[in-house]
Amino acid sequence: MADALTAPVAATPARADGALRETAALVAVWGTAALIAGVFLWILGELVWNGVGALSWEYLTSAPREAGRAGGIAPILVSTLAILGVCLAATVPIAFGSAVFLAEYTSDAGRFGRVVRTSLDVLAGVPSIVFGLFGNAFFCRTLGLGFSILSGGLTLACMALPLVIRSTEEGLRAVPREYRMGAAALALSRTTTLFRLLLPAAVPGLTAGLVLGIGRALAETAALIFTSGYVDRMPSSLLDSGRALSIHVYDLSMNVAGGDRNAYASALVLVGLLLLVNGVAGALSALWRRRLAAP
Amino acid sequence: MPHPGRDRALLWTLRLFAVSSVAIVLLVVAFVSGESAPALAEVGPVRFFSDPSWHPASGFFNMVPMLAGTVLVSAGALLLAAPLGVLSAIFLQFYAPPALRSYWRNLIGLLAGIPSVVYGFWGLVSLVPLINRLHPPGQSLLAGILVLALMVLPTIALLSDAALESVPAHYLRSAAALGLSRWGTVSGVVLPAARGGILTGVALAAARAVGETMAVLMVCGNVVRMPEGLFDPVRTLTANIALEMAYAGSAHRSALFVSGLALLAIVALGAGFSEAARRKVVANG
Amino acid sequence: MTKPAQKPVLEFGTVKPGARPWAPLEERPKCCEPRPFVRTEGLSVFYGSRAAIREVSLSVNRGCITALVGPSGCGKTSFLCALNRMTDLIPGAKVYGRVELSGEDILDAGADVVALRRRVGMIFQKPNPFPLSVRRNLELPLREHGVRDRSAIEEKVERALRDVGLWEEVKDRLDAPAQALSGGQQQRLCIARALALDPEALLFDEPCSALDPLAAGVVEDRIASLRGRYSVVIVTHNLAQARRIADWVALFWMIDGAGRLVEYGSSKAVFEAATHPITAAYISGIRG
Amino acid sequence: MKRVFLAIGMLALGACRSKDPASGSSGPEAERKLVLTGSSTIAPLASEIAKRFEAKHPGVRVDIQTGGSARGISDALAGLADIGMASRELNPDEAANGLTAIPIAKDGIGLIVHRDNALLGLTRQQLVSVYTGQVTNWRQVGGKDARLTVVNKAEGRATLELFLHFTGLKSTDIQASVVIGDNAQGIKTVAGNPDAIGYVSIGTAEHDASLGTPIRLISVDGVAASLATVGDGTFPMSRALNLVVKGQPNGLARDFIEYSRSAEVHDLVKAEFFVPLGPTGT
Repeated sequence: MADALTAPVAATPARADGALRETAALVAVWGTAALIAGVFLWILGELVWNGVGALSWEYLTSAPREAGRAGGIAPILVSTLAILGVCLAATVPIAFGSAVFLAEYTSDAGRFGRVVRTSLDVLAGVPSIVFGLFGNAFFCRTLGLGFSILSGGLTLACMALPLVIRSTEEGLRAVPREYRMGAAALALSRTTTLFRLLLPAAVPGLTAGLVLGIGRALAETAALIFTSGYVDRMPSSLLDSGRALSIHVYDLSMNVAGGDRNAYASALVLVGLLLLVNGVAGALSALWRRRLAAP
Repeated sequence: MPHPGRDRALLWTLRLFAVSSVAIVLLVVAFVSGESAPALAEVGPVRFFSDPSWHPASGFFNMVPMLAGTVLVSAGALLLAAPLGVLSAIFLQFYAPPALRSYWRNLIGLLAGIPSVVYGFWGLVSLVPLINRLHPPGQSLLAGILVLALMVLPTIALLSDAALESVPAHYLRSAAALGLSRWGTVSGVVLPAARGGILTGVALAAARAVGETMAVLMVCGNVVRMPEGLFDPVRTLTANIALEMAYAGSAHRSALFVSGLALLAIVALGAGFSEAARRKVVANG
Repeated sequence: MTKPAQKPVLEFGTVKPGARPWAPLEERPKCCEPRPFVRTEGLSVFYGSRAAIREVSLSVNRGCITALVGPSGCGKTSFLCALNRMTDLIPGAKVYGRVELSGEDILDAGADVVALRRRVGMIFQKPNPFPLSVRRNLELPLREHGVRDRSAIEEKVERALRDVGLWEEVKDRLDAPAQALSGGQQQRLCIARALALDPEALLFDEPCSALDPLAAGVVEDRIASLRGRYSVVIVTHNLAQARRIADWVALFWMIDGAGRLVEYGSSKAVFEAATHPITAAYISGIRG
Repeated sequence: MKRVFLAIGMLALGACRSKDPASGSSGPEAERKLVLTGSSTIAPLASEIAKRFEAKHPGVRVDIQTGGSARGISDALAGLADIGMASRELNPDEAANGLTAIPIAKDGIGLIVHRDNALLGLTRQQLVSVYTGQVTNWRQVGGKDARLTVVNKAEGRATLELFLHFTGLKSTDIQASVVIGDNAQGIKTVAGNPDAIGYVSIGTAEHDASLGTPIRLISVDGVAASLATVGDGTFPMSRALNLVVKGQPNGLARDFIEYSRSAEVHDLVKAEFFVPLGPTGT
């Protein structure tokens, strides 16, 4: 959409202060970008510098030994993916449903919509450790799931929901009104309108939300230690306890003497995993958009 | 024609989903309230504000410095991150060369997914010693603000980007037709049109800032005292829970849940404010 | 008729009723004998507490083109939207009165809106093809309304596209995104999309005003060609257009803060022998 | 759309099933499971012991969960865990509830300063004045001229309790500049601040210092802080790492506790930088 603007705009000679403002804005925007990129590279550089030495194929495919100081992270990687899978499987339908409901069936002023929206904002601000304790009490004990990948994934889903819902809702609200009018004039059902027209158009917002949600879920420590647990054995079902990568990183860096090097390596794997998941999410959403647009 | 039936089924499904997200909130609130009830009953709500200090093991429960710490760290981080995040989105949409864009978006996505432990780690090992040279002890309100700002920046940047992305192209064309400069278009047309989405991003970031635990715990110093300057250590409510929960006996544990309840109250208050602000802003547009 | 809100109307009335600013209109073909298709009775549309139109009673005749004319904001579009209940989609809109379609009141809560909108299609001011391919734009509503058979779909798609003169232009790029078409093509696609559902009536809301004159001309010709097969109601600002294609003309005017129907009659009658001074002044080009 | 997510779900499920070699090896006999929860200090050691125990007892699974000493004790009491882990002694209330604490290793708490700090040691009295804020400059305790940064542990931590017990202070008396949670955070804090003093687990500090982390253990009341002095009982700040059970342990729990106390796991205890129990089991 910005193509009209990315071409350099000629400064208006008549307005020197305007040109000055333009230059100041240019400097500010590029400066910010440079600052963000700089700090990011600093952090990433530190991760790579300290962690890349420990990385190897064997590190990814063997089990940890000596509390993680030696050995690899294979079971932890599997647990992490399983937790993420549970989290996504629970988040995506609920988030879609709620977002569609908020954007299409409630007005800004409506009471029910307001209640849901405010609840979500509150949910977004619940500290992760409280989620952990809640998840422990509710999923592990009340529902009897125990320390398990299932409990962990569901707890993470509770955390990721507000992010995904709100940004999906924004995406849906940004879909031009003309589509809805056109669809109504053709007597399309709301179901068709929603699945064929609105959701594809809302994909950017949805992807942004998912990327944030996945990021938050993958990075989560406090909520997982009380729900999916600390066991670093290869899980054999979703009802097994499994240690997530972020917990492994935390444990190695804060609790295990001499674990720093592998902590960096595991953090690097985590970042790589995130990159992968984001890439897959982006590709899937692009594919989805294309498939729906094609005959 | 089966539509009405299908539509009704859809509506009920959607309503069910929406209700389930409300149910989760209610469950969380009920859980936290239930756990904090013993302390509230035994100690009474007033003493959480009037006790001489926070030493739960010795029976003192003053939370005020931690409330202040939470608010100061979060507010500082937002003040810093909001303009940077929006500028990053503007950069992405209007200034970055096309070849750079997807990289930039990935970079921000990555930034969002770096575990808070890593941010905390980096803050503790790299940032705190730098601040320590300026003014000891280094672990301080300032360190918390800087690390937290970095952590919430991607939320603001990504959601602002989505908001800018959805500004209708014809606005841009009309702005160009009026001879508006690039920045003139951005500040005069695009930002006002996208402010709803940007505000949502800031609100979510605020919630994340208030709720962040691990990184803040590692760089803030965690001393329960009213900070007198940027270089004083502070303890946030989240850090308080994380530091003490695992080691707390029953009364102490319940008191920690009261800090959880206080956090929820702060977030609810903030959510109310931001919703009102958003509605006002959107209505004025 | 109520007293005109705009006082100076008569002061500008330098043109006598019955004057002929344009060439005389020909008599319309036989199909335009007044056979009511949609009838409104005391139709009012409110947005909140503001009335967009008040107490409009009008019969749209079957097989004819009826033009709704009048200045901006006088309720033409609101009236149009009430005819297929698009008003349902406008937050805060309330509709009072009766709208009869073949004797049934479509404003009734029990009325089948889906069936109604299938019978009465609508085309908007801004072309609004969906972000799908050309083919999918036509296919989606067809499938939705129970046409599953591939060959039937293909046949209907082609017929609809031929009807709007688009077939030759797009037959080689049916799978290209609809939004890559030009504005005029997009609008014709939207018309084809509505036609594919075999409606009885089509509502046009200023269908040409967002197009360049050439494209507008093409679209206008297509609308004119619908005469006889469909009942057409078209909102237009363009008096010349109304004069060119309409069999019946209704003039809306803002009176006392609400849109009212000022004059309604055959095109010939309205353009050549307006009974109301507002109409006379408006037609003669002095006002509006 | 739904199919895509279903597929993802199935993939996740499938991944954890298919890649799991352990599920086949759990044997024909009914799986027996032991759950340990509690102290994060003990958890890494317990995990290692558990792995060796599992290898010796096919069909047995030992799950270790952390969450802190308090949680270990309360879970053991409530029956949510078979065995609790606590890095402190039971208080009288807990003992009165019928809990038994059985030590499996010893740990010492040592004072650390930055490597560039020339200070050799502090007496108990000096330590008290440093931690109560009576002394704010290193010069006052024989160091260079610099402002002290006092690093303290968070309320409720077993390490803090041991420190308070040794110094005779109350938690309310301490004037800290920084409050930390886990050991490694304390080490990183001191490593990044040349004027800081803190106290952490000795083994961890020794190991980190040997890896080049710029910290140094200093002596307390003239006794050098090392695993050796903890082992022979001369170091004044040491504690036992305990497994906690309700009543007397039996069955699998007893086997596990006995195994954890046996010489067979001394190498694991040492590898985690704790001090193994002596031959008498103390």
